[in-house]
Amino acid sequence: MSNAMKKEMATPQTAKNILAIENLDKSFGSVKILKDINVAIEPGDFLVLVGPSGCGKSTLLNCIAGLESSTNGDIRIGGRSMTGVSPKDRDIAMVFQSYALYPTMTVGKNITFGMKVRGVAEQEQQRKLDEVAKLLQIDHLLNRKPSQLSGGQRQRVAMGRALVRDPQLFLFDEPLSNLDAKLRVEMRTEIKRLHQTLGASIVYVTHDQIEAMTLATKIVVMKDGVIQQAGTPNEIYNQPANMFVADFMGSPSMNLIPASAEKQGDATKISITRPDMEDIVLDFDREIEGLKSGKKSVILGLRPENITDSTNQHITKGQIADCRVDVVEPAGSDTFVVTNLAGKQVTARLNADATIIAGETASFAFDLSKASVFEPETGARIA
Amino acid sequence: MTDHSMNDHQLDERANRNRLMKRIALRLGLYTLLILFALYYLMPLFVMVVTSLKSLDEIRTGSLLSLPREIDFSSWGKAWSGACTGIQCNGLQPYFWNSVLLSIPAVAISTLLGAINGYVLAQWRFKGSNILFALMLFGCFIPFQVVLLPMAITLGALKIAGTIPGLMLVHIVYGIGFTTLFFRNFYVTIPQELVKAAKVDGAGFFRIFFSIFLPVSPPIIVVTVIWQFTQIWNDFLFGVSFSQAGTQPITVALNNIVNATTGVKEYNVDMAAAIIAALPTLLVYVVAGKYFIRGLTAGSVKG
Amino acid sequence: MTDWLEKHVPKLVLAPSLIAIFVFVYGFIGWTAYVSFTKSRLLPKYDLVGPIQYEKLAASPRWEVALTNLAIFGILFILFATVIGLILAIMLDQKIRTEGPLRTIYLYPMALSFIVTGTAWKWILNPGLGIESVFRDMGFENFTFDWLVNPDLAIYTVVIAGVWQSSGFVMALFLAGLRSVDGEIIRAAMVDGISTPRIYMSIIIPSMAPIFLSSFIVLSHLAIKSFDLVIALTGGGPGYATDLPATYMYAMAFSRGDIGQAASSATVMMMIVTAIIVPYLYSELRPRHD
Amino acid sequence: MKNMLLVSSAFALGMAATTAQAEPQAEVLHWWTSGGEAAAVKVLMEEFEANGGTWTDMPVAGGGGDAAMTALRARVLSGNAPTAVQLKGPSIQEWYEEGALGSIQDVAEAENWDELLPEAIQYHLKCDGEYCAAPVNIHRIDWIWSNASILEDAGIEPPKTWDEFNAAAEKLQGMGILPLAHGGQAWQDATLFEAVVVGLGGPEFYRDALVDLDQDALTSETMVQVFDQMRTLRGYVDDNFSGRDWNLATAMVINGEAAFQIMGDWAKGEFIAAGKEPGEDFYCSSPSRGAYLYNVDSFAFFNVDGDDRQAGQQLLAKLTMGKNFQKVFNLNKGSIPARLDVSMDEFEFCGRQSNAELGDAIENGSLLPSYAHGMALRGAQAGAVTDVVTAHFNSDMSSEDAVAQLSQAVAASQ
Repeated sequence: MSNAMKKEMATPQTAKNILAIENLDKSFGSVKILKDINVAIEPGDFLVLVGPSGCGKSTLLNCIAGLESSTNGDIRIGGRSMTGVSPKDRDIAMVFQSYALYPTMTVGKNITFGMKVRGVAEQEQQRKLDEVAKLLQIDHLLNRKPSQLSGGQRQRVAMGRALVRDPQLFLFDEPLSNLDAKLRVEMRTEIKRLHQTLGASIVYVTHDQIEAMTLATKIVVMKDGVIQQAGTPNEIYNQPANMFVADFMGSPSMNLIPASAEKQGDATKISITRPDMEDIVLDFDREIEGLKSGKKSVILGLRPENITDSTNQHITKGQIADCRVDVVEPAGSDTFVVTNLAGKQVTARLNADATIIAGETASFAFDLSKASVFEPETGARIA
Repeated sequence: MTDHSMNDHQLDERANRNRLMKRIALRLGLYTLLILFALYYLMPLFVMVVTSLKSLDEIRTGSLLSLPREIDFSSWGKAWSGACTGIQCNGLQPYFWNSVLLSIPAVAISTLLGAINGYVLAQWRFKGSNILFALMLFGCFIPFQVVLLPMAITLGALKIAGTIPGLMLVHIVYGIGFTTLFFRNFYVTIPQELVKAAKVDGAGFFRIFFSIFLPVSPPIIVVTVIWQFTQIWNDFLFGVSFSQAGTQPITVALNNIVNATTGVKEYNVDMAAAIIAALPTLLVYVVAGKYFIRGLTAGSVKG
Repeated sequence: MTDWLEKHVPKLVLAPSLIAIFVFVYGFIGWTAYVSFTKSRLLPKYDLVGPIQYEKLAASPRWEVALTNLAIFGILFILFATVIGLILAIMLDQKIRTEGPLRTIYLYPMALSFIVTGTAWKWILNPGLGIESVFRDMGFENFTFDWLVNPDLAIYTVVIAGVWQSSGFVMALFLAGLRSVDGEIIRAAMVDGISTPRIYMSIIIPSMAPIFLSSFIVLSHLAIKSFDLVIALTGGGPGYATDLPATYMYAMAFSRGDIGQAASSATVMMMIVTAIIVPYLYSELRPRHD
Repeated sequence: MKNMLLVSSAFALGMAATTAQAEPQAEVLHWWTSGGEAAAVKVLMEEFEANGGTWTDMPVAGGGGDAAMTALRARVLSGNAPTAVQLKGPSIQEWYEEGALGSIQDVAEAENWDELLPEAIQYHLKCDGEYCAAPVNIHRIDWIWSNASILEDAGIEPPKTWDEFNAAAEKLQGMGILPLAHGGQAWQDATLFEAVVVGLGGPEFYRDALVDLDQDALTSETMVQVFDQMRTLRGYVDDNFSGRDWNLATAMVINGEAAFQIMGDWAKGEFIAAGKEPGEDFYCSSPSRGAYLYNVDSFAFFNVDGDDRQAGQQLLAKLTMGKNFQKVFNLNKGSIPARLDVSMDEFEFCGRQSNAELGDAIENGSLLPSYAHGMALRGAQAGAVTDVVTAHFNSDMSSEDAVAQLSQAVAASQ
C-alpha cells in the first residue's frame, strides 16, 4: 500500500526528474547490498551519496551507470527507464576514484576516446577537446601520457573526459580521495564552480561529509544499503533523522549525551546526570514525540557550536551550567573544549580568545534551540 | 686531552679503513661466488661447444673437457645440412623450418587466447569464474605422458593426426593454462575502473581489450611468448608422437641424429646439431632476457 | 539478441578454451582412470577387470623405487632450486656491474631441452670422462665424484642437473620480486641501523611469500613432470635406481606394452599432483579482502 | 571457431595428399638413423623408387626403438598407421593380436619365402600362418669382441667359453689391463646376461628359461650359477661403466683401454669406422658353444587404406627380401642376410663366421631368439626379467635373491 502510494507520488514528478530511482534492490547471492532505494533529483541538482565504506553508495552509483545490474526496481534517467540499457546508451559520464585514465593513450586521446568510439566526426572531436582543455586549463598537457602527470592534473583529465561527453548526468565516484589535503580543497572548489557554470546534474559519491556538505544541493546518507536520510545539506545538518546521521555528518561530530526528559505541566525539562557534580537541568521548548507525561530516557544531540563559553556576549538563549574542563584544543579560529557529561566526552566550541584552563571548572552556555532529541533504543529522531 | 683526540682520530681512520677493507673483501667474495656459479651454469654449454669443434679422432682419444687442438667447423655444416636423420641426409635444415612453422602460430594463438582468457578472468568476472580459472590452471600440471594415447585417438577422430595443425592444437591446448595464468595475474593488477570508464565511454568487450588492455600488455606478452616458445620449440614427446614424415619438428630430427642406436656415433656433429637446435631459444633468452625479468616484475609474480 | 550477446560475450570468449580444457585435460584424466581398471596391453581395451593394475603397482619394487625417488628428488630439487635461485637473485641485486650477462648465463639453461644437454651432462658427471677425471689429471689423485654410477647416489646427480636447469628461472622470479619491494621500507630499516643481511632476512624475504609460493608450484610441477631429465642423464639407471613415476609410466606404456599398468601409475601420479596443487589453488583463489 | 578452421584446413590438406598419387606409396617408420644405417636403408628406398614407388621416410631414433614405438602407438590410435614399421620378434604377434597388421602372404608365396628363410625365423614373421612381416637381416648378439694386440701381448686366444673368458680376464687383470668394456644400461646388462645363460646353460636351458619362462629353469641351480658369473663379470668392469653408451665401450676396446666387449655385431661398424681390420686388429668369438642368439629386424605391414599404399606394401615386402638389398644392407649394417641363398663373398671375416655358425646352429637346433633384443619375450615379460638382471648387476644382491626375485617378477608379469 505504502509502496504504491510512493510510486503514485513519484510518477508525476518523473517528467521533471533527471534521475529517479524507485524501489531499487541489489543483492549478491544472499547478501543484500542495497535495500529499497528511492531517490529522485531534478536537473541542475548536485546529489551527494555519502556514508561509511561498505554502505553501498558506490554500488548504487554503479547501478545508475549500468555497470552493475540491480535485482529489483527501476532507474530512470531523463524519464527513460534504464532497465537493460548498457552504460554507453545511458547518456552519462563518469569520473573514477583512480581516474581510470587509459595508460597507453595521451591525454588528448584519453579525452576523445569516447567520441571516437561513438563515431563523432574528427573536427567535432577536436573542437570539443580544445573547449574542454581550455576550460580545465590542461591544453598544454594534451600530448603527455597519464604517467607523466601529477595527481591533480590526472584528476582534471578525468573530468575532461567526462565533460566532452556533455551528458544528461555526471557521475563522480570519490574523485578527490586520492589527492592530498590541499589539492582536494582546491579541486572541490573547482568542481563546485564547474557545477555552477555548467548547470550540470551530478551524482557524487564520497565518504567525506565535508565534501558532501560543501558541494551538495541534495544529500543522501546511507548505511548498510539503506538510505538513512535524504535532504538538503541544511536539513541533514540541523535535523538529522537519526543518531547515525547526526554522528556521521559534521566535524567535530554532534555530541550525543544520554539524558532524561520530563514533562512538567506544559514545560519540558531535560536533565543530564553527573556522578561527581550536580545534575544539569535544561529547558526544552519543543514537543518530544511519545512524551505526553512523566519521565523518559532520551539521547540529547547537541552540536559543539551549541555549547559555548558562558561569557560570550552573543549568547541570547543559552542556559548556563558549570563543567570540568578535561582538554583544551585551540584550532586557530575556534577553541574546542572537551568535557565529560553523563560519562560521555562532550565537545564544546568556544571563541578563540576564550580563556579556559584544562583541569579547572568553567561555566558553559547550552543552546537547545537547535538540539535534536533521539530515542535511545531505535536512534530515531523524536524532537 | 690532545693525545686522546689524536687517538680517537686515528682509531676512526683505522675503523674506516677496516670497514673499507671489509667492503672490498665482501665485494670480492661476491664476484667470486657469482663467477663460480656462472661456471657451473656454463659448463655443459662449454662441453658442447668444445666437442662440436673437435675432430672425431680427437674426441675418441682425448679428454672430453679439454680444448680442441685444432678448431674444426665442419661438423656444424654437416649438422645443418648434411647429417643423416634417416635415409635423407639433409641435416636439421628441413626440420628447422617445420619447427618454425609450428611454433610461431602456436605461440601466437596460445598467447592471444591466454590474453583474452586472462582479460575475462581478471576483469569480467562472473559467478564461478574463479573455479573455472582453477580448473584451467590444474591443466598446467598434468604430466604429458598421460595424455599421449587419448590425444592420439582424439586427433585421429578430428582427422588432423600427423599434421602440423594437429600438433599445433596439442601445444595450444596444453599451453592455455600457463598463458591464461600469466595474463590473468597481470591483468588483476589493473584497476577495474579502467573497464568501467571505457564502458561508460561506449567501448565494448573487444574494443576495451584491443585498445586499452593489449597496449599495456607488452611486458607480460614477452614473458608468455618466451615461455611458450621455449616449451613448444623444445618439445619432443608431442613432436614425436603426433607428427609424421614431413611434419616432424627439429627435436625429433635432433633425436634421430643424437640417439642413433646401432651405428657409428659422431659426437662432434651431435653437439653441433644440439646447439643449432637450441639456437632460437637461446637467442630469445639472450635478446629478451632483460624484458623477461621486467615482465615478471610487472605483475605476473603477484597473486 | 544483441543485448544478450553483449552480456554473455565474456563467457562465450572463454568457452572454446574451457571446452578444450575439459576434453583434453579432464576427459583424458577420466579416460586414463578408466583404462587403469582394464587389462590393456599394447593398445587400450575397455573391458573392466577391477583394481588388479593397482595391486600389481603396489607389489612392484620398481614403482616403490620410483615413488621414493620422487620424494627425494622432489624435496631436494625444490629446496636447492629455491635456495640457489634466491641466493643468486640477492647477489645480483647488489648493483653488480655485469648483471646483464650474468643473468643471461644463469637463465639460459631454461632455454635448452635435455635432449640437447643430456649428453653433455652425462659426460661431465661420468667419473671416467668428466669432473673426476679432470681433477685427477690436475693431480688430485683421490678426488672422487662418482655419483652417476652409484645406484644409491645417482638420483642426486639428477638433482644437480635439474637444479642447473631450473634455478635460473627461480632466480628471475625472485629478482623480479626484489625489484618490486618497496624501497621506502628498506630505507626506513637502514635509517634504523639494521644491517643489510638482517634487512634481507627479516624484511625483504618474508615480503616475498607469494613468490615462494609461485616458484614452489612451478618447481613441483617440473619435479612431477621430470622425464627427459632422467631419460637423458641416466636412462633410469643404474638398474632402475633413478626411475621416477613419469619414466615408469612411460616405460610401461610404450616400451613394455602394458597400458593398463601405465594408466594405473598415471592415475596415482595425478592424485599426487592433486594433493599438491589443490591446496595451492584454493589459497590462491579464495576471495580476498584488499 | 579457430579449431574448426584448423580442422577443415587440415582436412583439405589430407584430401589433396591422398588423391594426388596412384603409384605405390610407402611411409616407413624405422630407427636406423646413423650414417651407416641410413646408407643401408637407402638402398631399399632407391630400389623402391626405381620400381615406381614413392618412399616417405619416417625415422624416429632413441632408446632402442622406444621413441619409435611411442610414435607408432599414437599413429595407430589415431587411425593413421604408417605403411611399414620396423618391428621384430613377439611384438609382431602382439600388434597382430590387436588387429593392426595386414597380410603379405601373396608376395611371400610368390617369392617362395618358406624356402629361403630359416624356420626359426619364419616363426617370427608369420601371423596365424600368414606372413605379415618381411625380414631384413640377422644380427648375432652373443659376440665377444677383443682387441687383437692386447690378446697377443698377453698370449691369450679369443675365448670360446665363459671359463676361458674368466681365465683370460684374470690374467689381464694381473697385468693391469681392464678385461671388459661395458656400458651400464639396462639393455646392455641384459645382453651380457643372455650370453651367460646360453653359454653356461646351453640351448635347452636358454629356451626353457628365457623363451618359455619355465619356473623350474628360472629357479634352477644353473640360474644361480648364471648370476654368479654375472657377479664375476661385474668384477671385470671398470667403475665408470654406468650409463655408458655401447659405442663408447667399443671405443675402449678399439683404443686398447680394455680387452673385451660383449655386444651384438653392430659393434663391428665402430671398429671398421676406426680403420680396424676384422680378424687382424680385432677378433670376434662367441661363448655360446655352438648356439646362436639372433635378432632379426623386419618390416611389419599395418592395415592401411588406399590402393597406392597397399601396393606400396606389396612392393616393399618383395624388395626387402630381394637378394641385392639383403646383401647391400647387411654389408653396411654389420649383420648377415636373413635369406640363406645370398653369396657371402663380399662380407668380411666376422660376417662370414657369423653366417657359417648360423648354418651350424640351424642344423643343431640351437638357433635361439635374443631375449635382450626383444626376440624371445613380450615387452612386459622381457622388462620384468631385465629389471631383476640390471638390479642384480648394479647392486650387491646375492645370486639366490636374484633368482627368487626373477621367478617372482616373471610370475607377476604373466
